[in-house]
Amino acid sequence: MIEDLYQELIIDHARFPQNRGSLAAPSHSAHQYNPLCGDEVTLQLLVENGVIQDIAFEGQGCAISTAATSIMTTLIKGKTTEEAKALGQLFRDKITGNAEIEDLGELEALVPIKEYPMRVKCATLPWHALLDALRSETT
Amino acid sequence: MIEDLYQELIIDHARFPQNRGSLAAPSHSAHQYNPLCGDEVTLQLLVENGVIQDIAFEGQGCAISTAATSIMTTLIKGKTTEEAKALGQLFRDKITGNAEIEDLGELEALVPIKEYPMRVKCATLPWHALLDALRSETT
Amino acid sequence: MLTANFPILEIPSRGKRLAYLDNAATTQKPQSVIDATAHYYREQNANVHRGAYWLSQEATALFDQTRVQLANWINAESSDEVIFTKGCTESINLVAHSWGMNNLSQGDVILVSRMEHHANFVPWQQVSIAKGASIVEIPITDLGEIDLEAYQNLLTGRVKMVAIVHVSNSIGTINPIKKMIAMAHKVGAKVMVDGAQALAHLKVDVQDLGVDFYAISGHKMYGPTGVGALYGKRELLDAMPPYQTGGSMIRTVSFEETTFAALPDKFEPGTPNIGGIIPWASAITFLEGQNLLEVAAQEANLAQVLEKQIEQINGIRVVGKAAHRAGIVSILADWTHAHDLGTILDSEGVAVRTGHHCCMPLMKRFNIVATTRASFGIYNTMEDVDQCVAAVQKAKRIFG
Amino acid sequence: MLTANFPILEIPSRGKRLAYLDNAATTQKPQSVIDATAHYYREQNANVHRGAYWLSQEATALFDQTRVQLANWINAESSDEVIFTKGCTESINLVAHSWGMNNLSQGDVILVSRMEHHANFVPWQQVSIAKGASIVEIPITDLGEIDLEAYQNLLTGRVKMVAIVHVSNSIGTINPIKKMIAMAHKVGAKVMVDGAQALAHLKVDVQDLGVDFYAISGHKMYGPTGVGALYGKRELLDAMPPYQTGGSMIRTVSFEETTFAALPDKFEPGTPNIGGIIPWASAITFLEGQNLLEVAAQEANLAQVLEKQIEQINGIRVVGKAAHRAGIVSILADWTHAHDLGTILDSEGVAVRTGHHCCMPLMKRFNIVATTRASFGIYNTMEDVDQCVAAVQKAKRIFG
Ligand SMILES: Cc1ncc(COP(=O)(O)O)c(C=O)c1O
Ligand SMILES: Cc1ncc(COP(=O)(O)O)c(C=O)c1O
Repeated sequence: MIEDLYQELIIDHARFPQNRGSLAAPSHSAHQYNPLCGDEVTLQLLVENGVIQDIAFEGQGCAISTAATSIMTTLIKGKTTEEAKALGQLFRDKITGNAEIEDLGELEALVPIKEYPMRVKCATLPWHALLDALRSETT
Repeated sequence: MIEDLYQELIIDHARFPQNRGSLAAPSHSAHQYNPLCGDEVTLQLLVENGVIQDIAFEGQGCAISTAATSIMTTLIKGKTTEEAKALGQLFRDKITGNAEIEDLGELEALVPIKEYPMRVKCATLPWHALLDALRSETT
Repeated sequence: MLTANFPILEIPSRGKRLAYLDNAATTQKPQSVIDATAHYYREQNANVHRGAYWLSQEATALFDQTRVQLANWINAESSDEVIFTKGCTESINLVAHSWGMNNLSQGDVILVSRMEHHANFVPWQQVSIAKGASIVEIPITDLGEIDLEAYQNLLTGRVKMVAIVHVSNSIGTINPIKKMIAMAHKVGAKVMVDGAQALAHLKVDVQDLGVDFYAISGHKMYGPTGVGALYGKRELLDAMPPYQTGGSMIRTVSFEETTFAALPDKFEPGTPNIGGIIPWASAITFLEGQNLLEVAAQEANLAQVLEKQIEQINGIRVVGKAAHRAGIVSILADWTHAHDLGTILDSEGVAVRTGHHCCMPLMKRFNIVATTRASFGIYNTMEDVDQCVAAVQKAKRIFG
Repeated sequence: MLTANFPILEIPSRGKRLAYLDNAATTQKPQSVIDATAHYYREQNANVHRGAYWLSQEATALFDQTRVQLANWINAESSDEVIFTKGCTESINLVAHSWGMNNLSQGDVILVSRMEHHANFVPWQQVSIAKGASIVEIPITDLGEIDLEAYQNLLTGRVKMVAIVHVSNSIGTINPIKKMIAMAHKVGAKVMVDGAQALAHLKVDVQDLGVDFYAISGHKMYGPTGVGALYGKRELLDAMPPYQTGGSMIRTVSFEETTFAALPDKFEPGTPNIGGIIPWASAITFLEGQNLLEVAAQEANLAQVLEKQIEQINGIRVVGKAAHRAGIVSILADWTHAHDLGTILDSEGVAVRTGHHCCMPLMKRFNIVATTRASFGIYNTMEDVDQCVAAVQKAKRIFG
């Protein structure tokens, strides 16, 4: 059912995204672009002692990518970078078909996207941006 | 029956071609090459007052093209260029499927080639050379 | 019924009736084309041109026949002017490379319309960079029509090539190419028309148009994938050097020198897509059996009904309002992104395309990133329209 | 029985049993490939990559799967290193153009073997002319083997590219390409291997070979026409500019600048031959189910028996006597021309090819114009050999 995917939680996050904006002094950042659909996200992180202290994003995209980014930012703020990466891995695995994976909280709302493989990239875009950002060092 | 095509007349002409050689003072000449099978013919004519007084050819090719050239030379020597062209037209029409055409003498031996369209060019090569030659003027 | 001829239309999509509205991307194939394909591989398969045997002789005859049939269909003067390619994109690349690299120089101008598909844009941009020519935009109006006045002003003696799409795949505009060709010829420019979207809907007469080069895609005119054609005027093609090289396009080859075959072989190296070219003839036969004027009118009518009905939904508008338009509707919703709309339509069995439709410069012109596009084909009916409208309404309910 | 898998073999040719011995030109297709083709057009047809709907999603998945399967079959490190083309000829043109035009300059040398097919010869000759490089022959011996000593001597630091055929389509020689590649790499040259004739008979491992570029033809490995592939090492492909341009191979397009997509899309503009690529997977599956070592041995054995038997006929000889040879026999009769022999064989149901086999430089090497070539495939049997021998004997009787 398409309503499982476009449920209130997703629509809400898409309409009122959390952590939208930019950081004054990010330690890490990255830009991701999906040329196939035009989704774009710029992610900024403030990492201190291995912990993601603050996070913000800007960009344009579909409801799925916007909601996915918003949800991600709320979930990883306060986590260590290792925890965040591990969560992203679990999410990517689950969304590409590994049903054995534990309940992932708000991320579960995005799991029905697996019926629409051409949209999976929309949901994983912010997680790719996260990996990119953690590999980067900004001034 | 393949024996209708490769009959004695053809094999003989192929083995002992008539008018092979070159002319001392040709008035017209042409070279034809069929890159698909490597058949080559160089045709020389001596035309006086519109009559083909002498003719000779050199070249290499398959039995069909050699025989076709040999037969052509024997048939058009002494004919006017117009008669020769007309005969070529009849032959080309007959060999590409027009069964209504009158008996063409020795050329009839080549008509079974029409079952093998990819070989038709071998039989018409000298006639193309003739048309080319008649369009040319050599010194 | 026409749809019975297209077996794929009977197969449910996500459990719903399929409303196939992505005809601008590729059309479905009539049973005759499918049968001809299987028949070729089952009973006629052989390499063409140089075979010494019966099967090859038969395949060669059929292969040559498609060329003649296509040449007649577009009214080319000779079938030698029809070059087989792997698709419309390759046809244009062939011209941009073989003609462009040899006829353009520093200071020359290539005019390219703002509504070109990337296929008739990027190759010209590449050759302009290589040769120091400049690529200049033919602007379009807010309605999505060529700005003919601006075009007239751009036509100077420095213009060597005009690249223009016959029917826009994004917004459906049918361009006045006959007029535009005549205008270009007045200043001595050649014209490359991208006909990818035209052949399934319009009767094209290349001699009447006076067009220099015309690119065709087989799979967009009910034919197989992997086949296309380039029409070019003989004197132009004759003067052009080969594009790709290899077997079958040569006369003689040696380490010292290679000489090339005559048209059309000169531009067709290697084994062609025989199993695509031969069934393509069945697609042309299928089109020959249609009244194309009626078909085009019917497709345009369905598109108009769709447009009218969805524009009544709050926050929906259609991009591209040209007076002369094919059955293509590019939809924007201010309450959702093209992709979300596309996915909800998909869940309702409605097959549409979302994105920039390989027309980024056009998107930019309208300050948008993507649209949701419905494009009609010969088998579409009012049922497809209704299904699409209902699905858009559902999306509106979901997004509130 | 394997032949039951190939329905075309049951159809009489000129009233006789068909002995299909033109496999080097194109192979016949197993029923599974024919079925997959019809199935695609009947139930799966959609454009790939950018569709927002179920049919396109399914077609895209199948399309991508062929790439992965082919990459695994040739043991590429990544499927990104496999570029789909319309055939082997295009694969080589792609390299000659995109790599050659950007890596060759005045004074550089391209080594090309004397036994190359025009497809791996003319493109290099063209690029050598354009860039002022020289094209130098790797000679072959009277047996039709690469002269390895001469090759070694030619390998100087000026050599930038070596173009070599894996298996000769004219005379069957299987070249020691692994060794030749290693030798070339010692002087820093890249190697382009023409694998058109290899895939149906040999297990190819591109990593083990260490080859830089390897060109593949689908229709010569029991797959559809109009499909081919180029394998290239990732670092080489990454560094190369696009070849053809258009849709699907771009990242962003504007009048100011165009940026390109990553591998493999960068080299695949336009709608691919989806209806060919998807069934190609069935051909690979068919080959995966075979013991290729046994198949190759059987084909070579049939060729040897044919060779032995016809060489007993007066005035017949076989050109190409390499120690390591595939199932290809190139026949010369001093009492008739290749074409006449081919026609008589045809009249007996024996399908062979006559001519220069797109290898004019090789023909010249042996001072001949044409041969009559029998080439074996997986379904051939001793019955085909017997039929061919009897037909040659008949020709001998006719020509006396
Ligand atoms: C050795 C060789 N190279 C290249 C080719 C060209 O392959 P294709 O015609 O599929 O492009 C062929 C086939 O004719 C061949 O035998
Ligand atoms: C207007 C237009 N031009 C060119 C093309 C490219 O055609 P193909 O993908 O068949 O090469 C298309 C299709 O995508 C198109 O719609």
